[in-house]
Amino acid sequence: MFGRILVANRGEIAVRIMRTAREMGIETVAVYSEADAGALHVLSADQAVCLGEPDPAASYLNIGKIIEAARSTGAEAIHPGYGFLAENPAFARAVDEAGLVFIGPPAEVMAKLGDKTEARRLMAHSGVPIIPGLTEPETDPDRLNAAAAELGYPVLVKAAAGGGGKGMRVVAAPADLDEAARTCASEALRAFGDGAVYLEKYLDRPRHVEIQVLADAHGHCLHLFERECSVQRRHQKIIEETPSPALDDDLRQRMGAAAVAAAQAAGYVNAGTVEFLLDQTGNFYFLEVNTRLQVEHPVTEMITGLDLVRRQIDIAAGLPLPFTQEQVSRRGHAIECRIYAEDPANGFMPSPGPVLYARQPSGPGLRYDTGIRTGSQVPVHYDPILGKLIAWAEDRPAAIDRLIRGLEECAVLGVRTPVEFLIDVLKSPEFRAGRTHTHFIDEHFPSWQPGSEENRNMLLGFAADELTGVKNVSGPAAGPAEQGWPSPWQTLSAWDLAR
Amino acid sequence: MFGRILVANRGEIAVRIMRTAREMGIETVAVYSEADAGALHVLSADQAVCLGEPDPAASYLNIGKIIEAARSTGAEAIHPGYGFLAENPAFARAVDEAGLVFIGPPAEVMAKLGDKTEARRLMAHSGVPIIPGLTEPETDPDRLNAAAAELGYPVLVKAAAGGGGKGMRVVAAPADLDEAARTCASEALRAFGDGAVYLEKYLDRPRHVEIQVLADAHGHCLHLFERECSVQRRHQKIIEETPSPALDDDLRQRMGAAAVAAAQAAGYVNAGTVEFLLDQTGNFYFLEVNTRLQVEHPVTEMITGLDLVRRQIDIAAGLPLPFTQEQVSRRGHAIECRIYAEDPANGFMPSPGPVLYARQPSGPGLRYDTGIRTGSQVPVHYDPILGKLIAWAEDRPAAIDRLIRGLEECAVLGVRTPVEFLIDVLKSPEFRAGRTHTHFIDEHFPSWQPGSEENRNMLLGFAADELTGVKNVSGPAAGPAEQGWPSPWQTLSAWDLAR
Amino acid sequence: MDLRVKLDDETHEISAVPLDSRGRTAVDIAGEQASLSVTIVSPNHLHLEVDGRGTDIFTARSPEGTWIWSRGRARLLQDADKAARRGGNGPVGRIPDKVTPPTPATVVRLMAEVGQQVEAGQPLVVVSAMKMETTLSAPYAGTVTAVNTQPEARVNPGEILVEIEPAATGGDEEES
Amino acid sequence: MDLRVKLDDETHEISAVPLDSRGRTAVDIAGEQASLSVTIVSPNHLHLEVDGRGTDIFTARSPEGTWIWSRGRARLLQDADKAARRGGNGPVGRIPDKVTPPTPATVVRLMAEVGQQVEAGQPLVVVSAMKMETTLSAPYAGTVTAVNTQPEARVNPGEILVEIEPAATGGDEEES
Repeated sequence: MFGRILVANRGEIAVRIMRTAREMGIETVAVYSEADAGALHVLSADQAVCLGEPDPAASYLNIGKIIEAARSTGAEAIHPGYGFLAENPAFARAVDEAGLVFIGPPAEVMAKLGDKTEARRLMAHSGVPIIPGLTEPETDPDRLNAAAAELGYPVLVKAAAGGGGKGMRVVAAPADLDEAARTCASEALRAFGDGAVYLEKYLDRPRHVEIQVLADAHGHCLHLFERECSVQRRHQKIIEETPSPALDDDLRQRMGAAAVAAAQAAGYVNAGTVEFLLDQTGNFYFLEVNTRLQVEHPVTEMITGLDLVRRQIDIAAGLPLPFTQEQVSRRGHAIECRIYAEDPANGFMPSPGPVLYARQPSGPGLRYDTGIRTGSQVPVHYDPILGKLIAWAEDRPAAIDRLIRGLEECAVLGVRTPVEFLIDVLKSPEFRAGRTHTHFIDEHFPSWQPGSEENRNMLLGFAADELTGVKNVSGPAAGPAEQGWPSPWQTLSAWDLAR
Repeated sequence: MFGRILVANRGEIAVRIMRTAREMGIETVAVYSEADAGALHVLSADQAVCLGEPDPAASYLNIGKIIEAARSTGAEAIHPGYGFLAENPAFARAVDEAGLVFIGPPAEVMAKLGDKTEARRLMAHSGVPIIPGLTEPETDPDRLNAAAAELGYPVLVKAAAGGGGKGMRVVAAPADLDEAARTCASEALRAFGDGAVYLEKYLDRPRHVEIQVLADAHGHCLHLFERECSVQRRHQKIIEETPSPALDDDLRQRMGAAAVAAAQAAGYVNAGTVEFLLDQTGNFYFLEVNTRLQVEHPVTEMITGLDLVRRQIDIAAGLPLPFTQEQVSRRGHAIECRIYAEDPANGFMPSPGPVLYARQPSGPGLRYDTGIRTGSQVPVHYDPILGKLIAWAEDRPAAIDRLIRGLEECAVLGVRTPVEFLIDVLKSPEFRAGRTHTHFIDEHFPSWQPGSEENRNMLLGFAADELTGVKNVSGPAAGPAEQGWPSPWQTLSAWDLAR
Repeated sequence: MDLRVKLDDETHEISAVPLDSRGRTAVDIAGEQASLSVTIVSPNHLHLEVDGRGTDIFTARSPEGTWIWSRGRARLLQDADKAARRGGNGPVGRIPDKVTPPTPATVVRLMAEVGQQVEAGQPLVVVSAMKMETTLSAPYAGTVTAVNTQPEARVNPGEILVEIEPAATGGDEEES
Repeated sequence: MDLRVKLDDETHEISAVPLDSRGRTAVDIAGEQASLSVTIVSPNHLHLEVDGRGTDIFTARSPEGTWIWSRGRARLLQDADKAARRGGNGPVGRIPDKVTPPTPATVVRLMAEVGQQVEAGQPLVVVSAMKMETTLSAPYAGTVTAVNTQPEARVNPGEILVEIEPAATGGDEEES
């Protein structure tokens, strides 16, 4: 087993990976940009290496600097997390060539699956159902127009190298196709270094259902059931759950088998996710393979009792999977929601800035994976995820109630967050009934605005905050404290003791 | 279902019960003594009623005041937690007579099982194996001496009304019997209002293994497997786990069946625990029934996926159990350790006082049930439990490693705690090997003293704390801040923003 | 104490008597009375008892106002009189009716040049922030009078990237 | 900065140069050097980089000294010079060699009377705190000269409940 690993990521996922590594007796190395000095993932590591300027190209996307950091600290393996270089075959190859272990699939498998058109061809040949559409990238506007006309509008423009909802545009009419293709290509070039795009038939209100797979280096491949990730905004998942309310045991078994077939066709090794769209009649279509740990992996951990990061590290170290498909069981229901720095009342626009106060929800059946703390900065340069709250319970209604309880304990002040939007979604009859699909938010919450339930308490809270003034003692408030005391931070404890 | 319940307890267990109640849509009423104004359980409730002076007799043990609090707030049911009135049949009867629902077994069942000698007789008649000893309470010193001589030393003096390790004394030689019986009777009278004691044969290094049972009011009774609670100090459990390293499936099935038989013999309803001693040859003996939620119930919740407080409330509301014995499954391994305000280097002496700083461990597979926060007072009047840290994982070694990681993230400053003692126990080869028994601590850690592993970091931390002086900005430290700034608490946020 | 407090787009009149020695007060919000008891749990955490019901409040002060949290919902509240003095004109985070980025961003593409006639809603600039592209469109029809940026430039909210003279009135675009 | 710091029962000599603008310093503990970089994470939370290795430290000051936490282990550290001036004589929480309760407690039973001869280790008083009884025994053999309490009395650490004149020396028990 490795003695030391480098985590080439930031935020909640870096912290989460380091926790498992520590439990396995493996030392951790953090990397960080100048925008992340003092960030939680830096505090969580045994060693930390500053990569340079905030710009991702100079830091978290800089392959050379990251490999040099691993070398200089004596790390033996690199975990890429999700995003950044996680699905970049050139990075996996460079790690390999540096004599280090990449904790993820082999570079060539990643390259094959990362090219969405090649992946579609591979799946089609392996008997995995695919969505009708182009099987080759296309940049010529005329040929794109012709292909779209043949498929019939609406169509989906997708970046060949895309993922995580990035680099995707729905086009409803021919007039919008050119600009959509250009924007999509430009985003893809900037985000993934590859501007190739292709077209797909657009399905009407499908569900997004994905299957987690695990494959070791000894030919052993199994699945860990599904995750339903239909609730999305701007094509990005915000609520994920397992089991899916739409699957029965037969469909679950068939989708699981298709995912294992897809992984085996690609020669997959390590943890991966096979994404499908599930239409309203129970047909499922291959979407893509995410060749990395997913943001939403915790719901699978909660219902199977497995630690996916531990499994990833074990597989990367060459160990065989210690269980068979038959020994994997699921129990209960788990739901995750993502908490970004964003304004749900304003098109989910990012809301970077300082976190003035953060409080973690806690309690039985709740898990909060976060990368921030009071005093953190949410930099403008990166994906603004703050954390993920996961609830698991005996059944779906109890898991929903628990997640609402957790969100009602969750406080992040200073930046806007979707916490109250999420509470409203979870409380809605449509969500409770499990009738989710990828246009759920557009259909049921098209122009959500915050409610006024707590306005009276907020006004009273504002008055109480003004009335109490300087806050330096615990206990019943007693009017504003006098001004000009020296250094209450330092002597608070002593005052407390003296009361 | 109830619209509002009163929780007749304090600390971590009151907070934990309120969390489940909130998820069930049930409002909560806290009660508290003057020593607990501002305590976490008071902040967690929808309403709070002050019972009066800190003395338990005037507050948490005062039946009349608690029932009056339930009446005045419109609570329909009372959850007693553990300790205080949880096993007091007079309380259960008074709740019943006030037209309220007691969330626990019927008073007469509690009375029958609470009298340890009567419980032993009942079990003996129902074919549940019992430890040799007196079946009647005895106060006459001569007759106690004669009975002890007949059983053979060492013997155990036990309070008939005792529980939770309170009111128990091991006596190795005849000369010590009188004083032990007197102390035990005096403690029992003060703690439980009943000074009756009896004698039992003392087993050599047995394991403490208990079975969780659930029984509804419709004749349905099942068990939720075992908890091993052998690691004890001063006869009180400090580390509990499930499954027990000592049980195989056959023994587990037999002990489970014996526990269900014991519960059914007593006409038990609600959640309860049948405690056994397991000797080194695999024989088990009935110890007692705890007619309440146990401190260590979370380990059972973690491996079965059930919420025991939800089950208790459902049963009290008259609902049938929604699953059968066959539908209950266990998976993985869970370990809990208790964190008290106590000094493990000094006979586990209580260490009351102010909590100057508290930080919760967190992360995948960890649960921290706590009743304290920065600024809490640990009063001298009550059991000094601060919280419980629970880890669950794929298997026992992974759960141990995870629990150590959690303890290494757990900070409570201002009072002494056993955190580092627990780390040392969990790291010991004997614990790792699962060779635990009720004298484990006495045998392997007879005069534990804190190690010096972190001394250098602590000295550097002290120096850093002195060098940084007043702490009012986040980010790299830069020499002591100037003195005399007005109200940094209030303006911290603004300064932070301005940087 | 009398306060005029801005919450979302409404202003609320609040008056309160000073706290007594046990942290109690009476508060009047637009004529509605509440009896309030306040416990300072930590510098950012107040516990209120409002007419006998307990609730937690988290607070954090910033130059724009005070963030107040209640049961999962958070708002930036402002002292309306102070906000007026500062010239503040509404909550943070709304898209202004000028061609300016909503967050610090990088210019990806320019689709406007000086002298060009533009329609309301016509895309003018594409900016990128946090890996997401946003198109800034013309807030009204008119003639482009200045383009103050270029591709790859780092731009901030408030910077007018494209200035437009409205078609009908011919007024100063700075006041539109 | 030079410090003499008491940790458990040992005194350590520490000298450190002031922090530079990036929070770095050099520290010498009993002749051993460390390069240290300090980040203030919150008022009670420091992050140290010690010779390139990161570690979290939590701190809390109290009248008796400063609590310092490192990786699950916590100690009350004291400035040895200040402690000497205050007359402090050792860490908190140890049983004194006097007949005094270890924590605030209630007297349950008295087993000593004035004039009585007692052996070292002989039980004299049973007190109860937090539902747990503790027996206070004679720290040395001697004669009971005073009993300063009674059953049901609330007593505190430092109060001498039973005074004993040592058997052999006849000295003052206050100095034993």
